[in-house]
Amino acid sequence: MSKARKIKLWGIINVIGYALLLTACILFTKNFLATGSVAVALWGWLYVDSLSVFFLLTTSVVCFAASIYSIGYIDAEVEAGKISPRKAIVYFQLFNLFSLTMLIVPLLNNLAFVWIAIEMTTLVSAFLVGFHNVKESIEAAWKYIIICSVGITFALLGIIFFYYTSSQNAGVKSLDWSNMFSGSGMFDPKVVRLALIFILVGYGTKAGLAPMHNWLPDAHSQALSPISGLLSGVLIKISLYAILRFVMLANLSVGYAYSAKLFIFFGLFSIALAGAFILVQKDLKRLLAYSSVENIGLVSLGLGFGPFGGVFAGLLQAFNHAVTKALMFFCAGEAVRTYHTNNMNEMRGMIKLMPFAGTAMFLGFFALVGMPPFSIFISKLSILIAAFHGGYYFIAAFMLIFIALAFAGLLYHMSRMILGDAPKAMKARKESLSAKTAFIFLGVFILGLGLMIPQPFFNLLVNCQQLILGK
Amino acid sequence: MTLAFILSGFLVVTFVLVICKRITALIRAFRIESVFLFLYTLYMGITQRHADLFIVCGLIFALKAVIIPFVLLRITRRINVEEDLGLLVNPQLSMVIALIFAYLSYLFAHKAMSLVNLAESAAFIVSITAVCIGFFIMVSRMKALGQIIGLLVMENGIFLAAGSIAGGMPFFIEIALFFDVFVFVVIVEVFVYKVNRLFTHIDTSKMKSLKG
Amino acid sequence: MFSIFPKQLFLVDPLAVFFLIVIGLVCVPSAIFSIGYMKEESRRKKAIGWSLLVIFALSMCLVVTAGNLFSFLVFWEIMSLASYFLVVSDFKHEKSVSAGTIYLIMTHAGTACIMAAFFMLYNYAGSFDYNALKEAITRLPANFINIIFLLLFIGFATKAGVVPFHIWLPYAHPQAPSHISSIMSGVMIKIAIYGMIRFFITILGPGPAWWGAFILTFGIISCLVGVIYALMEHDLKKLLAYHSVENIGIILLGVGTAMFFWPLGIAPVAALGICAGLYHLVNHALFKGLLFLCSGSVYKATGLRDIEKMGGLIKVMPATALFFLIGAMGISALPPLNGFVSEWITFQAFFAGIMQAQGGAKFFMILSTAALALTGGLAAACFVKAFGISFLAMPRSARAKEAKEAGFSMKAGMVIMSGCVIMFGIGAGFIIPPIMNISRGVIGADSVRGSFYMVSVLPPLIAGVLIVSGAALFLWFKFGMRTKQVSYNTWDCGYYRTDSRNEYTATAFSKPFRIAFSFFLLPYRKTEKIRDSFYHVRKFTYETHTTMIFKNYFYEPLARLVYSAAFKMRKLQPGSIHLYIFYIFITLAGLLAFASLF
Amino acid sequence: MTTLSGIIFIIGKAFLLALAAPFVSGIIRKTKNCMRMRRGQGLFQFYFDIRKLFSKDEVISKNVSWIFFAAPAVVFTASVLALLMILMVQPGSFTSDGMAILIAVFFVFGLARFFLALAGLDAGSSFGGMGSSREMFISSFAEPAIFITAFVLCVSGGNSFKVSNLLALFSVSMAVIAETSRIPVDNKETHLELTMIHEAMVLEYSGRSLALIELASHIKQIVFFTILSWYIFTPQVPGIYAWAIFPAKIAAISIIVAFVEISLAKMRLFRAVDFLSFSFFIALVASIAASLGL
Repeated sequence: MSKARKIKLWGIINVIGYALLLTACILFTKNFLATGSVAVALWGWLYVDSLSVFFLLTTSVVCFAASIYSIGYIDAEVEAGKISPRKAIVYFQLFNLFSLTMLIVPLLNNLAFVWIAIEMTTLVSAFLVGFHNVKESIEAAWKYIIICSVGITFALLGIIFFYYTSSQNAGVKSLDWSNMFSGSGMFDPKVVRLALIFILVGYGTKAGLAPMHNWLPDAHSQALSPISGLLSGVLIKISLYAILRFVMLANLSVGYAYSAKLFIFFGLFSIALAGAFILVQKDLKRLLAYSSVENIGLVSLGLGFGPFGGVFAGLLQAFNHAVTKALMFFCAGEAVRTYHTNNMNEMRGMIKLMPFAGTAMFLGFFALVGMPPFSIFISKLSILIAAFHGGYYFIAAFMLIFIALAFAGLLYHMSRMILGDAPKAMKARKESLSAKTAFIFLGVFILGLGLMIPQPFFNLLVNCQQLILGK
Repeated sequence: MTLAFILSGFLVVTFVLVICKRITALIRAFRIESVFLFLYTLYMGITQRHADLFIVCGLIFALKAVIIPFVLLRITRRINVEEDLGLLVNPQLSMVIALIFAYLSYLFAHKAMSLVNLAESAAFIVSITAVCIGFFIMVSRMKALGQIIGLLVMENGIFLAAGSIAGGMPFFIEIALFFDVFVFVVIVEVFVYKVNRLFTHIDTSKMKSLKG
Repeated sequence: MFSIFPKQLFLVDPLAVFFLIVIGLVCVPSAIFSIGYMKEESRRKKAIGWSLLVIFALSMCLVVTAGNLFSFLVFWEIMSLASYFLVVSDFKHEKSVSAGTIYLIMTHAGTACIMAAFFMLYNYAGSFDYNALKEAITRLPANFINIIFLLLFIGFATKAGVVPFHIWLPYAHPQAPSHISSIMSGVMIKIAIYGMIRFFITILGPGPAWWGAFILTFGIISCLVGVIYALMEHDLKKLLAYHSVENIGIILLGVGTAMFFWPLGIAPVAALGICAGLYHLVNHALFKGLLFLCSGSVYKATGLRDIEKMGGLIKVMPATALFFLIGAMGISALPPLNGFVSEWITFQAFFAGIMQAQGGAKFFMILSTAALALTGGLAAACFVKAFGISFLAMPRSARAKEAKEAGFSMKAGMVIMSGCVIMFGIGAGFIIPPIMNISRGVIGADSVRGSFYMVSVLPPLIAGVLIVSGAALFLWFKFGMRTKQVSYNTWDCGYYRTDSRNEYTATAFSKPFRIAFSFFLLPYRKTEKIRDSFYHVRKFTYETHTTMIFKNYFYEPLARLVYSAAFKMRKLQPGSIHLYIFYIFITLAGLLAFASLF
Repeated sequence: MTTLSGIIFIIGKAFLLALAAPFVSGIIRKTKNCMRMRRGQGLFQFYFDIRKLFSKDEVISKNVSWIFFAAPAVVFTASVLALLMILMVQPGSFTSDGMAILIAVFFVFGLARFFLALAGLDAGSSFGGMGSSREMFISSFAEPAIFITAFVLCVSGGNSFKVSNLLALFSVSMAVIAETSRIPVDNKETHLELTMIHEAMVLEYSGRSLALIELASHIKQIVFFTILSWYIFTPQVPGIYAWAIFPAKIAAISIIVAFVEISLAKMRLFRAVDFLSFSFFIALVASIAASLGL
């Protein structure tokens, strides 16, 4: 079997695998919602409630899309001689490992194991970030590993504090979430407050909340495009999942209001910073990365406005952003391949050179900034409504200003890149079938959720909201 | 008494880390610190009569005092780096900062956590100081190895903290965390080699091509 | 109690129907026009253009019939988006792209304000439905209503192109294809006026009287600034775009009068104000649509938008010239066409206001009157320039000389609109009663009576006299006189050869105005002499420009400020990993130190 | 029945006034000449001029379009229309209808001006363009004052003992001087290329078209003088005597205008703006006075 065909086969097997996974996930969700119970399996090692299901679903959707996109992407990279065939197979192995670590996080019951799984996602994806083995990518990978590890070490300290109060005050000498949760009413509020700060800063680093976000643009811009999609779409959300678990633990002792304030602080900081950086960005993938910072900020704000319907909105935003940003990164991958540069100043007339990807990117951009009829419009609006409903008028005002700033920056860059006259020397090129399929697959989610939220999904989010708020 | 001896030893070695100017010295100091951590765990195991703790302390010794320093020293040998750690903050000032950290840790333990048990709080203060100093090493040392060791020192501090206030983590989790640390070191080793190959140095303060 | 799912999906009251009619009146002829206008485009482009057009028109219809804030917002955004795509439909040109960008950024900023206001309302009403809102108004604290008013005003004013939020309008409207400019200028910006009437009057109203004064002030500023800029403009479509700013100002004068007098308890005047505003709104939609179509026809025939290069088009494109003249007469408020009627009613509203108001209000009305009078005069001057320079005299370029008349469908579109312009003038007697009905519905009182009698009688009278006397004079001249007509060169003071280069230019035409308004326009000139020797100048170039005050002294500094601030912020991320780790620690330490605050 | 007789009455009056219009110009010219110690032409000279023009052949530029031919007719008709319309207004008791008509009169003059300005541009000569530009310029600045003073008139009812009315009269006189192309804004008597405004615009016209335009400008003048006359002692003179005293008022206005013309020098174009702005501010003061009830 020739190398090229072998690579393709790998890719296709991957896709089939993820398709099965996705189907399983959806069926599981359906089943789960029907019974409505919390599942504890494997002698308490696994713990699945609505929140886990939600993140599982997000992960599997984006992973599936990335696996589709990978076929054509890797194929073209191998053809262009950027990746050796041997390395292409390594790519698929790492891809699977990465997905596995991310998929396992929401399923684990033990919080320390969750921590380890998240650390593993960093370590595995570091290879994918530094995949090209050039100076920039290795630099990015190094920063990625070190910064995220520092962050996550602080999170470990936070876990220990939780464990301390759990064992000391509640008498639960276990890090199993289900056990800890049952005793969480007796936690010492003083310790929980401190611990939650450690958790938020620690996992927040991984989630890309400003000002701990600095690894994010580097890693996203240097990773292979399908991986950038995964990083931005899922990885940072997975850390958010971990944060939410602790927030739920803290609910009974310090109340949700405390976590909400922290969320608002980080959220506002993130969107403010991201807005500014978006405005002066030159690198396409960094631009998208900062947009991820902005969006994680929005999710965080949504969670901050939690008691007023914000959790629902925030989680919806998380899902929508995962899907949309994956699309944008895939499109960016196509663009980078066409223009052989990440520099936006050299990209013009994308819609002429690559009609499908260009159009997808344009629409994706409008979806990303929250234009109807796309899905982020709904979630962004819900976050805003929650903000106003909660009486956070000033925060909402700042939010609107920063969103507008980010919008202006993105629009400026995107319209110049996508429209305009293409450089004379370049010829239009066809996108691969796999890329198109991935775009369409993601597009269905973007548009579909914008038009209507299916009842099961809605119920799932409502369940999550109740879980997180502790009702 | 024994505990006081172990803790003060741990603290002193941690301060020594701050004034190390050479990479190998730093690694060796880290090794000694790990030995103190081992002693602490051993002490806890003896006093608490917990069989699990003995396994844990064996692992600490094997991993932190033997394997990891060995791996790190192997790196220094292989990539032939200069010994100089590259200090962004000179040892004197570093010492002052380390003392400030110690004081802040004391404040943190007493004011924020309101620990009352003397033994418990002493260990906790030392552990938080170690975390801070580990962080400080990461921030103020240019070489990549300095950052790795900084992180490991932070982790040591956290292990100490876990032991001090929570009486050690559940057994399986400790094992898993060791595994994690091990994997981390191995992977980082790979990256240090890559950095060295591409940049011909491991000075992370010069890795600034990705900005803004 | 709180639900984002509205119960009241649609609200089709007379006001909404009125706007639906306006949309139809402009969109249908524009669509017919576009058949001819887009004839040479590729099939693909045609398909995209048409579908966007349909989406655009449909979204506008849905905005005005929306019965709750949520669907209003959704369709409002879709309307902006569709129009953005239409603006950048000529996407190869950097100009279109940047025009689109400015447009969408401004719109987005405006929409953000609208959103804020909507959600504040929602917060109190607990529902998005208009009915529920109206009930909830009484529960709102006064300063809240005022903030909501200001936010909504900024939002709608941005879309409507009210000065100083008009900055996008002269860029975006000219860049769109002409039939789209016609819809954008004719209808889209009116949707914002719909928003104002709907929210300020039917839902929030009657607010305090200062709202009305506020709107009137902006109306005065808009109509004057719009027309002054228009006078300076030589790009035909840009000129028309600035006139949209002006006419929005005039519409606001009507609406503002209503908002001013309603809370004062003088409802009949208020009703008259609404009536004037709405009438001018539909009129502006008609003649501005028509003018944009004509400019499209000219652009199609000559490829020109600069009127300095046109000239003499009346001979090669007689039909387009006639339609343009009708539009120009309409917009210059010349009797008996429609612009005259609505400006006339506006003046009458002012008059009624002066007679009934007390003290300061009276003076305010007088100022509005003066502003409107000045605007009218300047607008007429501007259209003398626009029509005279581009259509009359000799062609100033080869392209203008070789122009061909527009095709059938384009003419059809223009005919329909010119017909409407004439009908809405002469047939004012038939148009006024339904509009009065609407204003009665909005304000809840009958408008001042009496003057409408003249409104319905005078325009047909004037038209009749003009036609009869015109015909009589024509017949007399043709058959009743024995004198001859001799054709000869234009009087040239004895100069041996006059050609198009001797003609009066648009720049020259507007020079008196430029000097008179120099305090606002801040004109400057650039001259460049290329000399062979001290005595002989081989080439002399002369440029004159005006300073765009709002752009140069507000928007650009603002943009620069934001940009430079953002650029400075980049230094926060210099690539140093040590610094990044430090950030984490600082955040942690800071949060721990201030944990008690949270 | 009353409507019909009213219409006939108005048309009759309009006919008389139109007939008298050149005579008013004659009075002004004669007065000026007297004051210049010249004999000058007779009072009826303008009638002869117009008759002469009607019987002359026309020279028409090759460049012109139908606008050029339509303009004289439109201008003439509009002037006549304006004349008819102001006769529909009852001076002294302004109803909203009367006010509406008064406003409409200004719009009708706007129509005339618009076409004349277009005709000025039509031939493609620089003079015509210059004239059009200046005419539009001057008139647009005269307009605000005219509108405001019209409102003052409504409030004061033309009572000459009211401050507001006097101020308004002063202001509107200035505006009327501009509108009727009189010194110091324009000068009808000269054809010096660089200073003329109205005359530059009609430079290409000759023969019967010129005759119509001349006639129209006479009519326009009498319309404005009529409006001016409403500011003078309107309530003091009861309705029955009003028409008797009307010719005297017009004659007085004519003579005063002649005095003004003879005693002032023509202004530069941009000084004319100052002149009109001054008139506008006086009008504003008048309006404030009116709103205070003075």
